Amino acid sequence: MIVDQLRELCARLLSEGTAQVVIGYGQAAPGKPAYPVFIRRAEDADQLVWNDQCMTNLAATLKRREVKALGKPAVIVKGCDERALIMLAKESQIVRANIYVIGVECNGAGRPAMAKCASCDVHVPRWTDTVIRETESQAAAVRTTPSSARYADLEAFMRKTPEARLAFWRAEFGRCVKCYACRQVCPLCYCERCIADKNRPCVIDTSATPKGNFAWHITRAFHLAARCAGCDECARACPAHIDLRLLNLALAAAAEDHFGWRAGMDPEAEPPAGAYSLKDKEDFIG
Amino acid sequence: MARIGVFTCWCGENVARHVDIEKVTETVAQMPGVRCSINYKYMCSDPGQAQIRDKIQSERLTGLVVASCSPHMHLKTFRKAAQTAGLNPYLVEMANIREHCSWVHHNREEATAKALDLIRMSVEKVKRDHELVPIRVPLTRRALVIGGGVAGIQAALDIADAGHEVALVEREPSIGGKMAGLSETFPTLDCSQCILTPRMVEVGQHPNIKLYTYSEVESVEGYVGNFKITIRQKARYVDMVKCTGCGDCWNSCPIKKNLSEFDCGMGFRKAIYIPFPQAVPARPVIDRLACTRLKRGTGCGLCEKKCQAKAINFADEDKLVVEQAGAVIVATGYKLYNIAKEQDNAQLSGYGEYGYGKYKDVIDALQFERLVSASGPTGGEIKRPSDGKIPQSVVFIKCVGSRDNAKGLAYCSKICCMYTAKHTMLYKHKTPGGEAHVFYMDIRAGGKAYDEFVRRAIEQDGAKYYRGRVSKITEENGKLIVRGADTLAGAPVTIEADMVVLAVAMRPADGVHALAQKLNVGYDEFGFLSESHPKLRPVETNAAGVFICGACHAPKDIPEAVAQASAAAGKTLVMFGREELTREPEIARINEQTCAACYTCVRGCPYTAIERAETLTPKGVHVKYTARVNEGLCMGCGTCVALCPSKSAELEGFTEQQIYSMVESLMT
Amino acid sequence: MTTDTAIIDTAGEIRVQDCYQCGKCTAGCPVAGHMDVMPNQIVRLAQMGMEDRAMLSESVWLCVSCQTCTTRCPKSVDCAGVMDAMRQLSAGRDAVAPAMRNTLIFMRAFLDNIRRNGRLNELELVGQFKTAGFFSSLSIPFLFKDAMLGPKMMSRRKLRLLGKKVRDRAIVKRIFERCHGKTADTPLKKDEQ
Amino acid sequence: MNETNRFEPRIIAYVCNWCTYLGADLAGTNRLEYPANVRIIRFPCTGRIDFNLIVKAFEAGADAVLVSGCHPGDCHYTAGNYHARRRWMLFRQLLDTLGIDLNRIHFTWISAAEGRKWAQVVTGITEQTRQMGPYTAYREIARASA
Amino acid sequence: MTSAASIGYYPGCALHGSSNDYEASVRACLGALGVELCELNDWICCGATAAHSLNHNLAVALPARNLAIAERDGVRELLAPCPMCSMELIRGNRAMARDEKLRRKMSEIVELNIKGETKVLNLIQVFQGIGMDAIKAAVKYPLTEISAACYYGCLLTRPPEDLRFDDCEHPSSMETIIEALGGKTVEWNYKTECCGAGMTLANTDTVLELSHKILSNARAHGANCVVAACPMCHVNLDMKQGDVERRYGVRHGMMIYYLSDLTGLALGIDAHTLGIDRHFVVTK
Repeated sequence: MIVDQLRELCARLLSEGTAQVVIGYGQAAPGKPAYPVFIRRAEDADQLVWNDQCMTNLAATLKRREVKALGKPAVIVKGCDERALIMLAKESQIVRANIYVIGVECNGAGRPAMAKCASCDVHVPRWTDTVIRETESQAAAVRTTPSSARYADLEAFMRKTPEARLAFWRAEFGRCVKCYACRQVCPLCYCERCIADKNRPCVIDTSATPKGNFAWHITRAFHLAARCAGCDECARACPAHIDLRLLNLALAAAAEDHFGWRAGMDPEAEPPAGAYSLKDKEDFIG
Repeated sequence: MARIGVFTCWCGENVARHVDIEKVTETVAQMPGVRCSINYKYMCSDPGQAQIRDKIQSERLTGLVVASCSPHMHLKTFRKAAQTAGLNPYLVEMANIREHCSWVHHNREEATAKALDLIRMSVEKVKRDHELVPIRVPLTRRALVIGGGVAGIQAALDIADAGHEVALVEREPSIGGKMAGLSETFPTLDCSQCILTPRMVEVGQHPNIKLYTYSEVESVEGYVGNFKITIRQKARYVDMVKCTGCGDCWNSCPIKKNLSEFDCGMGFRKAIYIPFPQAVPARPVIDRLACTRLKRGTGCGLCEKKCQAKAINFADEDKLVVEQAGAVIVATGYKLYNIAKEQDNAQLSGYGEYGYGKYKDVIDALQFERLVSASGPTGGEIKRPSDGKIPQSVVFIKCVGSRDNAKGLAYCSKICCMYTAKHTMLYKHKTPGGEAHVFYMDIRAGGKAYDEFVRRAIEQDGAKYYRGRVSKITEENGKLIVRGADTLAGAPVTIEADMVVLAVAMRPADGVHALAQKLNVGYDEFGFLSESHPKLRPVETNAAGVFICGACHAPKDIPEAVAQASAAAGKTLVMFGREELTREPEIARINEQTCAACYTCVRGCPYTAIERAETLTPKGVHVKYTARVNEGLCMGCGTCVALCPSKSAELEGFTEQQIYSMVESLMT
Repeated sequence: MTTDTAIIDTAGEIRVQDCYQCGKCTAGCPVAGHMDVMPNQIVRLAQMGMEDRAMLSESVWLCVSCQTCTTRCPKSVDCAGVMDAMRQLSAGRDAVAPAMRNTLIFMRAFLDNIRRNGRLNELELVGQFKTAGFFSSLSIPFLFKDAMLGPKMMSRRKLRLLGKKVRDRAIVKRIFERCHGKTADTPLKKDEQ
Repeated sequence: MNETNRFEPRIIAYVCNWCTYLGADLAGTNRLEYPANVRIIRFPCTGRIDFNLIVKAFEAGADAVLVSGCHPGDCHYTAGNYHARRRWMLFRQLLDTLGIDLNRIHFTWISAAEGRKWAQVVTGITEQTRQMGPYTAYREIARASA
Repeated sequence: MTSAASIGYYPGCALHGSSNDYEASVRACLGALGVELCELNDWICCGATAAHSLNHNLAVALPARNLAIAERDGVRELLAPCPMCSMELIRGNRAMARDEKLRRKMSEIVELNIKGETKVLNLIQVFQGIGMDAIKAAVKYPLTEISAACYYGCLLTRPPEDLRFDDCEHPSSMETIIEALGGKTVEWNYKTECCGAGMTLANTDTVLELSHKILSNARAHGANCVVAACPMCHVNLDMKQGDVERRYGVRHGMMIYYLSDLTGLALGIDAHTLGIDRHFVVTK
């Protein structure tokens, strides 16, 4: 069982001093969504759980000041979470050597499985210190899914007319209460002061009105352009069930289309955000 | 509380014809924060400026808007006026109601409405301007010249003669560059070495010049006025101080069959050698790949035994030296398109049809220079490489690689027409009865006495010129069968030649890209370094304090390279003539408190002006990581502002607050 | 722009204006020595819109389509393609250098042979060519020039009297029809494509 | 607004100081007349122009936005326009997904020598926007803030 | 490609006609090397020089029909031993790849959909696919007597941007094969010069002159035979050799082999099966 291996590893890491805190999943009751737990003593290792409720992207916890204060972390990641971890390293937010990464094979989280799982192609994390797999003889760590599968929902959405799309978003954003849960759970929203909280000038209207909500969601999505690692935590966290995944997909598709880039897939690749190429497309520029 | 003065200019009839000046003046007076609104016929005239100065003082203005022409026309004028009256010049904005309004919109109502909008935006902007002072940058009055060819030599001597110190870095064991290997020079046919070697000696002996030969630039830090350059001095295995250059070592070295770089592979040198007799410094170097001792760790060592000065040091290692300089001059020169099969660039495909490096008697132009040179491997006798016979018929082919899009190089190498004419002359002079055939596409001989020179080759020396390219060269019975065309006669031409000389394209020297990246200098698609402006700033680059000259910039001949070198030296001296450098203060700054240290700005800055830094407490305790703008490097483009997700980057003169208030001022 | 230049365009977008007349095509052409107008001059004529002169040259029919010119062209001008285009013009208007008539006749016979059979029937082609060529040149020696080869080839089982034909010959005819309307060698105009 | 009660679009142009601003200056010097609907905001470089400014322009009631700078290779700051190009390439995709009318956002390269192009571009955008009518969709979004 | 592979086969008119000796040897020697040839179903002529000289549309449509058949039948690699056919097929493919409209138009004209997925190979590429080691291992009678001038002709290595199997100006792949078969090769100058190709009948004089140059140069460089991989080269150098000799008053007596002939001989296949007895110039 994976959970036994996890607990054993957790206890060992803490007792050997490899890590000062193990960030993993805990659960109040079977079937309830798992939440992050921060285990600092080997004897607490049995608080860890591993099941299909472990949806949270724990990479997002690393940005928090209070977590940083706990000392060197060991963090449990799924394939999708690992992509965020790689992006954090690319953006100088973490130093890979200072984190112990426990990869766990995942073949779908959530019940029913989250939308992202259908086209998942990193079932076994690769950028890890240890990997725990279901069985040894599983299929390859990376299964390539055609990009059409990844963006199928987007493509279907884009078949609507622009007017219908705008109407859709007006309805979606109309529900937004500006709780910023999307920002809070995003592993890559690590700014010390979010632009949404900036005044003088006030770039984004802070009120939860269409004006402020459009400005916020445009900004959130675009700040993650070619960076979003596709964990979909924003969409899951949204109390208003705004389809934020669709916006993330749009920019992911653009990044893959233009630069052949998928955020967090290759720790060696140079990110296209903040860079340029002389060959960039400019058919839209007159 | 803002006290803004708005000064609307009629520009004679230019503005007043289409813009209702009175209405503008009255409306503007009601705008919030506007203390006074006046108009005048010519704001830029002395009485106009006097009014501005008076109002600044009498109304204690905190900002100034001049609604007149383009800021490109008069912003400096009005800033100066403000400064004279005691107002910080960066508290001046212009509303362009002439070029952008009265000159292009002739409906009076519309033009007046637009003028008001433009002024309203400027008022909002100026309210949020900050007082700025020009940035002062200390200046090191020392220059670094990279490349010791004729361009580098000229630049170094010019600066040194003006009394400033120069560090000259040369990759090869001796300075002199390509020119040192040339035979005679067009259009005068004076001996290349005769004119160059005295200059080389001058460099070697100049008290202001510090020579680093067999050295390369390892890294560059800093910015204009304050560069810190690390130089790698490659292990020479010869103590430059002890060595007297007597020659006992190379005379005794038994490893003889090493192709001489100086002779372009046409001759040989020893494992310990000086590249050529007039080398500066006249100190040998050991080829670590050829020397028995250095290859095996034991054995030979004959040179060490023979050296009475005890200058041989087999334990020598590369050394890193740091030099400070206020300006850098790049003069790294060129190399030739490779006629051997393997190309260093995937876009270049080589000349299979000319036999690649297959036929020994197909040589390139620099090899021919060595063959004709009195100091060359044949002592100046033109003997062909394969069997040493004197070729009775030589074919010269121009535009090999140059102007050949299919082979990857679209440009003209500029000097080949001239040196090919020279080659035919030298060959004809040395080989009575010999035939010189030239295949050319165009003869480009613009220059003082240049065309006359080419005509002389044709008319007096009897070189045969065919207007056409060569399609294929094959070898048969010791002859090279050259199949070309004479497009003027409208016929294919086949010539049986004893030797073929290819005027191959000039390309930037190896390693220049890495160097350009270290210096933050741009280069074009062919790898030639980019000047700042093709007409008006031909030796400057977009990296402040870095100048270029010679063939690293584009193919050019000796006089042009020398002229450009003197220009680069002149630009350097202009800089050195100042007490300190001042730079425009409208640059970026980072709010270190809110910076999340994602370093997107660091990656994106076109000037590498943003650095990774740490915020420390006064006692030096780490608080956080942050990005930080180097004031010496920032040019104020603002790319970092747009890239920064938390808007921790800000650009003076174009702050977020200013721009947003301008946009919002348009909301009605 | 005339229809004539349009044909050059359809023939693979040949950028004749890129040619800077270096003559490398002429230099490498294996048959330039026999040509009345050099390959580079053919391109020049095309460049200047003087196709009429180019297509009347013997050269366009002497070209053996070996691609040497195209392969080595420093400006990547498809010189061999220009030759093709000129031949198409020349054939389309039936304006052919008299000495080259046979080549056109041969090619027409060749295509006609394929149109009917789907594949080449060599014996039939020789027959067609010789008959057509005879009527056009009325030359007895021409008729028998290669006649001696026939029996030799037969004896080596190299000529088959009944070549294997294509089963679906109707599609071949349809392809021909769609490609050129009525006559066997009129190229499509651009707008018909 | 003129008396015929024709809809006069409001167009905000974000331009760089070194190419397009000078191009617009040249249009003036050459007295090339064009519609007065455009309001220029000058930036040092297109690299400075953030996507939030486009949103802001619509919030401010713009019916169309023009962003214009130096042609590739001509940037006064070497590469600012390349950064801008990549930014707009992605941003358009986002706006398209949101159903924001891409005919309201225009990108051009206009050099200091292209006064005529500036006049033509502004004329073209003004006419096109006139035909499309006011950008009510975004005005509604912006107005609903009250 | 493994040695027990099966590839598509487009013989072309020549190999089904006067160059049936070439077909015989291609089939025999590839069979012996374990490559099964699946002849393209109901293939039609590629159009050759006549099509691209007279009708650009046909010059694309005829190859397109064959490529479409290949795609329909799932043929991924198609051997066209005749370089003319091979070039026409490649050029057809390229024209359609460059121009999406043309591709769709052609799909209509030939009544089959074309995506452009078939890779056209010449004989040398197939040998390279088999691998020199496998060929060496299969040799029974090394070609010790052979001193060959390898003749690529004009089309085999062109267009170079599509055919990257060898150096276009100084090819050596055929030499590598002959040497793998135990033979010797000579360095000579006319490897890629044209012999007049399809102009044999239409323009005999040119063909004779070019062929004469080629044969003379091969002989001058000490070759005792010429190896070709093109039916037209073979016709011009072999069938027309008698005419060349008469015209120029010389005696060449040069054996002209197909590459597959020599391969077959080395593999132990008899000359009759290989069709060598159908050549005009016979072994002395």
